[in-house]
Amino acid sequence: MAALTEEQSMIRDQAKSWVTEQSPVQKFREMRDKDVDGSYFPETWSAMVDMGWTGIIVPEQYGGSDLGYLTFGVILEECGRQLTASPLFASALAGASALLVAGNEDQKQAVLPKIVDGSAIVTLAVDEGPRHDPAGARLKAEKSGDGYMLTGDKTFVLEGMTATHFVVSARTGGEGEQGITLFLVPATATGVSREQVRTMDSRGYANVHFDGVEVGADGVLGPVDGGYPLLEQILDRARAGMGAEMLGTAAQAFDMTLEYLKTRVQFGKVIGSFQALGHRAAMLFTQMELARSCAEAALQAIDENADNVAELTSLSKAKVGDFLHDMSNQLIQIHGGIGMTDEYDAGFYLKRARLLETTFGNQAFHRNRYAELLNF
Amino acid sequence: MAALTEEQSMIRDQAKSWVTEQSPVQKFREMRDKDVDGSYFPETWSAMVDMGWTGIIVPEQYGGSDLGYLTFGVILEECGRQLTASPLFASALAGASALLVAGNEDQKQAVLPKIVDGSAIVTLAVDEGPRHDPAGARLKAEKSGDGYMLTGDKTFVLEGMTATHFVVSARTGGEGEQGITLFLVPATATGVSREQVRTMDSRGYANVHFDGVEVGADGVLGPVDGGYPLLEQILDRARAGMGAEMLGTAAQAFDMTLEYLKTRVQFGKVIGSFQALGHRAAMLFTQMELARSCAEAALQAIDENADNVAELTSLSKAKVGDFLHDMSNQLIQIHGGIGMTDEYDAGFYLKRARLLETTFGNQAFHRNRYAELLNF
Amino acid sequence: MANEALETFRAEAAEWLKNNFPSTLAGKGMGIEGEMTEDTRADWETWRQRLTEKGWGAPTWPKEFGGAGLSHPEAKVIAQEMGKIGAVNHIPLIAGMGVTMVGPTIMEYGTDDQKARHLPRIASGEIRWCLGLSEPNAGSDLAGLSTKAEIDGDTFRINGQKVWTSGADISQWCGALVRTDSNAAKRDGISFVLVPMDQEGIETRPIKLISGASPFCETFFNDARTDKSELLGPLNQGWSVVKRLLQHERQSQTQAGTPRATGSRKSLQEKAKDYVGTDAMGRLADADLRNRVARHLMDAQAHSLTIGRITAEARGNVEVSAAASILKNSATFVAQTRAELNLEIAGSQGVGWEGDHFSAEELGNVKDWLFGKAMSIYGGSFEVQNNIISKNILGLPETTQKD
Amino acid sequence: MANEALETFRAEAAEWLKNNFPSTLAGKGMGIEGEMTEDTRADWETWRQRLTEKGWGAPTWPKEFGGAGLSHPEAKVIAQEMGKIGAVNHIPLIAGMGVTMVGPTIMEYGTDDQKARHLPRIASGEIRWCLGLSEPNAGSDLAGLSTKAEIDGDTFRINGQKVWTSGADISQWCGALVRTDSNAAKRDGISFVLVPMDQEGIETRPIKLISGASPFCETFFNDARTDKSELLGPLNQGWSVVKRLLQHERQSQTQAGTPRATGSRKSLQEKAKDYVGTDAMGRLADADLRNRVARHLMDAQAHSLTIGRITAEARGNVEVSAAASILKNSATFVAQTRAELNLEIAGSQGVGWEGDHFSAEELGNVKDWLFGKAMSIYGGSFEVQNNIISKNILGLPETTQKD
Repeated sequence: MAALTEEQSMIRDQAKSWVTEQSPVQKFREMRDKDVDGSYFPETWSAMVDMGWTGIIVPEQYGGSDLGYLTFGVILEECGRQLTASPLFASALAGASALLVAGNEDQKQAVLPKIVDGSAIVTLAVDEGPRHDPAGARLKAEKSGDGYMLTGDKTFVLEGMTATHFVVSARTGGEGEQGITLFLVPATATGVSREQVRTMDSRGYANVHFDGVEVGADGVLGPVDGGYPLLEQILDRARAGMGAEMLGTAAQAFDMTLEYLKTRVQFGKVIGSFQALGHRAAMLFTQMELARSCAEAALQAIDENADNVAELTSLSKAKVGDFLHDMSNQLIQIHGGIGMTDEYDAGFYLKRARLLETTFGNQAFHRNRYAELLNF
Repeated sequence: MAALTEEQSMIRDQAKSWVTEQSPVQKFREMRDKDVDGSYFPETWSAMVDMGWTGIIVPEQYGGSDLGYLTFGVILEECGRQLTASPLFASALAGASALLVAGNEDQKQAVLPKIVDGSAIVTLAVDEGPRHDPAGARLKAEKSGDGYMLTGDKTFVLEGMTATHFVVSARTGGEGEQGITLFLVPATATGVSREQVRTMDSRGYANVHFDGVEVGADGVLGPVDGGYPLLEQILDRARAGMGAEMLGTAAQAFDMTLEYLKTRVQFGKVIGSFQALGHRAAMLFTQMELARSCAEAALQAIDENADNVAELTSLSKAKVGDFLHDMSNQLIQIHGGIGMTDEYDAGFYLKRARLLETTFGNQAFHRNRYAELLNF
Repeated sequence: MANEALETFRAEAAEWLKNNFPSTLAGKGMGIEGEMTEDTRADWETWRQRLTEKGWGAPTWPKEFGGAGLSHPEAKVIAQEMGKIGAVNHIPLIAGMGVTMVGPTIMEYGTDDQKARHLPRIASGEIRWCLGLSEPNAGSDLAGLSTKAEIDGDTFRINGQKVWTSGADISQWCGALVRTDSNAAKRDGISFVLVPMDQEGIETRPIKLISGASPFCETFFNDARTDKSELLGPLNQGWSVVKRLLQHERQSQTQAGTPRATGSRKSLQEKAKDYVGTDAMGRLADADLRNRVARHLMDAQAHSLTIGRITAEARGNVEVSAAASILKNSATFVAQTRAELNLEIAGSQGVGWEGDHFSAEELGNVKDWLFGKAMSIYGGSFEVQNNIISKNILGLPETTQKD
Repeated sequence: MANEALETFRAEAAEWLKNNFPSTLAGKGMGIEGEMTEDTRADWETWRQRLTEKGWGAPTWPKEFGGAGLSHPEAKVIAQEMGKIGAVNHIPLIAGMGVTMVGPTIMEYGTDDQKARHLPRIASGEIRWCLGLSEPNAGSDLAGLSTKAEIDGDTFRINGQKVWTSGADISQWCGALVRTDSNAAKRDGISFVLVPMDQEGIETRPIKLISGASPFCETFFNDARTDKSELLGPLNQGWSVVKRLLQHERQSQTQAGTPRATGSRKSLQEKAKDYVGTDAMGRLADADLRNRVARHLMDAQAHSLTIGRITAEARGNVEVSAAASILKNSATFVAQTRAELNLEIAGSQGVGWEGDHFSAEELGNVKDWLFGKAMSIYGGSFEVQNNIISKNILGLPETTQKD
């Protein structure tokens, strides 16, 4: 485990000041109150593209800066702090990862530059039921001419309303982990339809229906029937990235709480002087430091192509998830009544916390997976 | 759920004053330091017999007072408070329960009066491996003449060194829950041998070996091959009784801790005035009140022959076990250095706690069982 | 009362309910804010009148004050029989804080005149009451309040601001804690007054909560008035009155953790199996979740048993028992854990806000989860209850924090 | 140092170890009290001398003080290479508190004379040090000590009682915190003195612990003497010295939670499978236990990663980092949880005290579990660390409790 490099620290500082000044949580509130189409402001997205954030993990030959996942994590963490709404995570991290892991040269050349310039928004369409289950794909892909015809539904697709492409896991045969194939499907393809799913965190989730959608052979990502191991790699990159965003959201909740502990007066004293609350803050801080190590380790393992990426990713998603869960509850509890009001921001963090926990496997999913990876 | 009756309250008061005056924890220390044979003082046992404690759950026709399990729990709780060493639990509760549940009239008449007068010490010999597993009996009982021949080992038998009879679960056929038969085997039978198991709580555990032990037809308790449901009933009575003992041990640990919080001065203040410790005490007290309800409910359900005895017993063993676990750790933690010394009594409670947790299924065992009973 | 007499009473109650409960209301609740839908409004009113005639709106209250003078076991029988046919006694809901908190306190501290004027109209559900206790700068520190009441002729003149006044915008009366002596020590200059809400000097402003609902208000007193005869308890001794009132509040919250209070018909474990599925051994497929569901169900059962035990030990009178703080924290823990599990079990179906994609139960679970976060804050926060337990029950010395 | 240079160093270290480590000691530890068995005593002594010549007893100390003047990464390489061949650097063990705590503090606060006299004999393992800090009536409240040292000619005359002096009965020197000004404020009248143990005025009495071992003593000072030149740091400023010393202590305890420190060769999950068995899906048969083992392994890994991260961020210098309190509590939690799991996994084999019925590992686990309960008490208790984090790191206002 290395400390952040100077370049990464610089990027953190830049990200922090842009997010704080240009996209603070008030902006998120504005988006929610106005019920903005697509659930983010187009100008936020353009600004991110201009700052080069969409190319962080993309190699230079496709227009990116190839700075790696740990660097991307630094940016996602800052966005997570202010709940900045954009398809950055969905497309420039998860979508780009799909191309990097499973795409052939033609596919990379065709799509990655567009992810970088923001003209393409590529998102994962994996789950079909309420619980994360990457091996449970039932969406059918049948041979049709040179390509395939896709029929079925995907749910809980992040930024699904504004996506230009879906990375779809489909069943071409077998069951469970066998017989899954990945496809890259343009949102404009005939037979694709979608509807917004209104989640409590006001993020842009959608259900996507595939009604006999024809996909050419050039739309197959990776080997036919052998897509599952690639899907897991893609998901682990997405999960690790989400770990960084979750850490940011939780860290901001911690900072808000700490500030409140220092300023709120009750019984004639600043409440942070009550030992029970002081110790609680100390324990949350300890939990945060441990969570941070896990989040960074998972991202760094991806950058180093280490063989324990899966283990570290599940560690990150579970430990950061636990911290986010506890911290979001304590954010409300310690703020008391004011934290219960919609006027105050605490509720945003609480609601977002549960969405982030749920997406791509909650803590229970990853604890079970961790035990399986360790063979017990 | 009823409150204790006046009679039960009176018995509690009597038990409390006898235990506190005649068998306080110093007596346990003396027993340990002297390494007393059988791990209890004979005079303690005689006194209990004289007070009628050995007959509490035994019907009057067999010499008992038939006051029921909840009443017995009151006594066990007080004994648990001072770690009073005796075969009271093993014989007058667990052993007597075996006869009551599985014995025929002849067997009851032959053994129960002796349990009551203290001349017989009947104990359960169920487990064979390190983990509680009542369906896992492998000790073999083969047909031999009118009766059976027993071959195999039992481990972790409570008061096994002084027992006069063992209630043995043996395999007469089948596997798992099928094909188990219960036997009543005198400790003097040819082929029975035993050795002391020195546990950290200095209680009288033993391993018992059965080397071709002949048992007559009159030694079969309950139906051949159909002993498992009876065994579970017997165990539930033992577990529920143990819940009461555990509650007493934990309650005493709480009282010791509360007293220390009120008297120990640090930083110029009584440490109980530090809010973090005050709240910890409040939460332990809350846990204790909840645990007490579970312990009493399980005993009362047995008295009322309710149909949810198994569920309530697992609830009791798990919830009281959790409280005892946490409380025994906090007993040491809050006492600090003094609690770590052998000279102080805290270590006795910590060590006893883990033994009680382990015996007849630990918290994990009973949480798993509870879920199974609730069919999920 | 002997068991036999109770069973006779049960039969009579069942018979009366059969004849008087409007079947159109069977299985219908009133929602968090006590609203009723248009099509059943008339039936609810009929039902209210019949309950009132019978004195069953507040069955344990004396008959002269609109109750039925029943014992606690009898009241429990009525509730059980109502449960069997899906009936709800909605008077405690439409009376706001009247039946559960204000009424019992008036019963204890009120003058004969106050009892006669206020209690029957609470028991009948005609008058909704709110409580003006908390203030913006004095959350858990109730005694730090600054709303002032000055004597002005035959009236109190009240100025200040209250917050978290539940249903202030729809209540007719308010029980308010006010400062009547600014020079006395914090707790010695406080009085409890009953204030009519329908007057110019009072303005209410609903607070939108994170759950989207607005059951509470900010309430502004601007030269508001109430008659001197509406002083409850002695002048400047309101602190004792409110302490008692809060005991009633804690007591009313201890039931939250019991399964019946959750309102769902399907058990948690059945719902979990529906969403998550089972493994080869019939166990919940998510082993980690199964474990926590088991722990929760055990906690819930332990809580129920404890209510039962303490009730029995107190011979039916636990309302102001010392155990209320324990039960409040335990109830809160159980209810909040259940709310979290409801969300987790449903996965991506458990995080919805609106729309057809989610079932009414799924959306309701989210709102309940959010609203339920307040349980450990109001009525004496989790931390305040622990202070009370530590000091009042365990006798530990005062910390820097006062209750 | 570049990676390449470090790899060259690694090769040299491995080569030296191959030629100098007595193979008879491979895989042998020293036990909690640093004892050695008779048959290997001579080999341990040879090994000590060779380590001392190389300066590897305290490899990061300057050469003039008996160290090897190495960087932290180099020292880590040595430890790694030793680990590969089952070698242990036993000098920090036989030096008691010398290498880990007293030495670094003398390095910082000592006079040239003190450094020259004391440090080399610590680095060589010739002198064992103990620490006289705690007193019977001042557990976590270190500054409340009352052992007095009065200047008497060229010496300090010391009277009082210390407790929890680790290995006092087998140590040659003691670093003691004493009161040198009874009139000053609590923390302003304290000095730190180095005291030879071999004198009439000192009596030690081992304390038997709940684990049965006696690694600590009560130590009585009865007109004990030490030369005035043995004052470490300025007179009456011993509080700063000991604060620094305790930072070194916390740092030395942060490693406890890492898997390597537990000493067992088999992983926890493998041991669990041995005792508990697996179900049809290859999972640990006890689903509840499996869950907690997974959580524990994750906590342990998170702790290891955090040590790594903080070490990297501090560029190799974490000894006195602000993170020490976090790491101490985390290390303690991980180690104590593991000890509990070791017992639980082994069921009735996990609760033994003595006898053939239990394996040496099973009995050792019980003793480790019991002894490990002290981890959250000594070196600044769990609660004291939380006070430090809350006040010094988070900047929350002083509570009623001072650190």
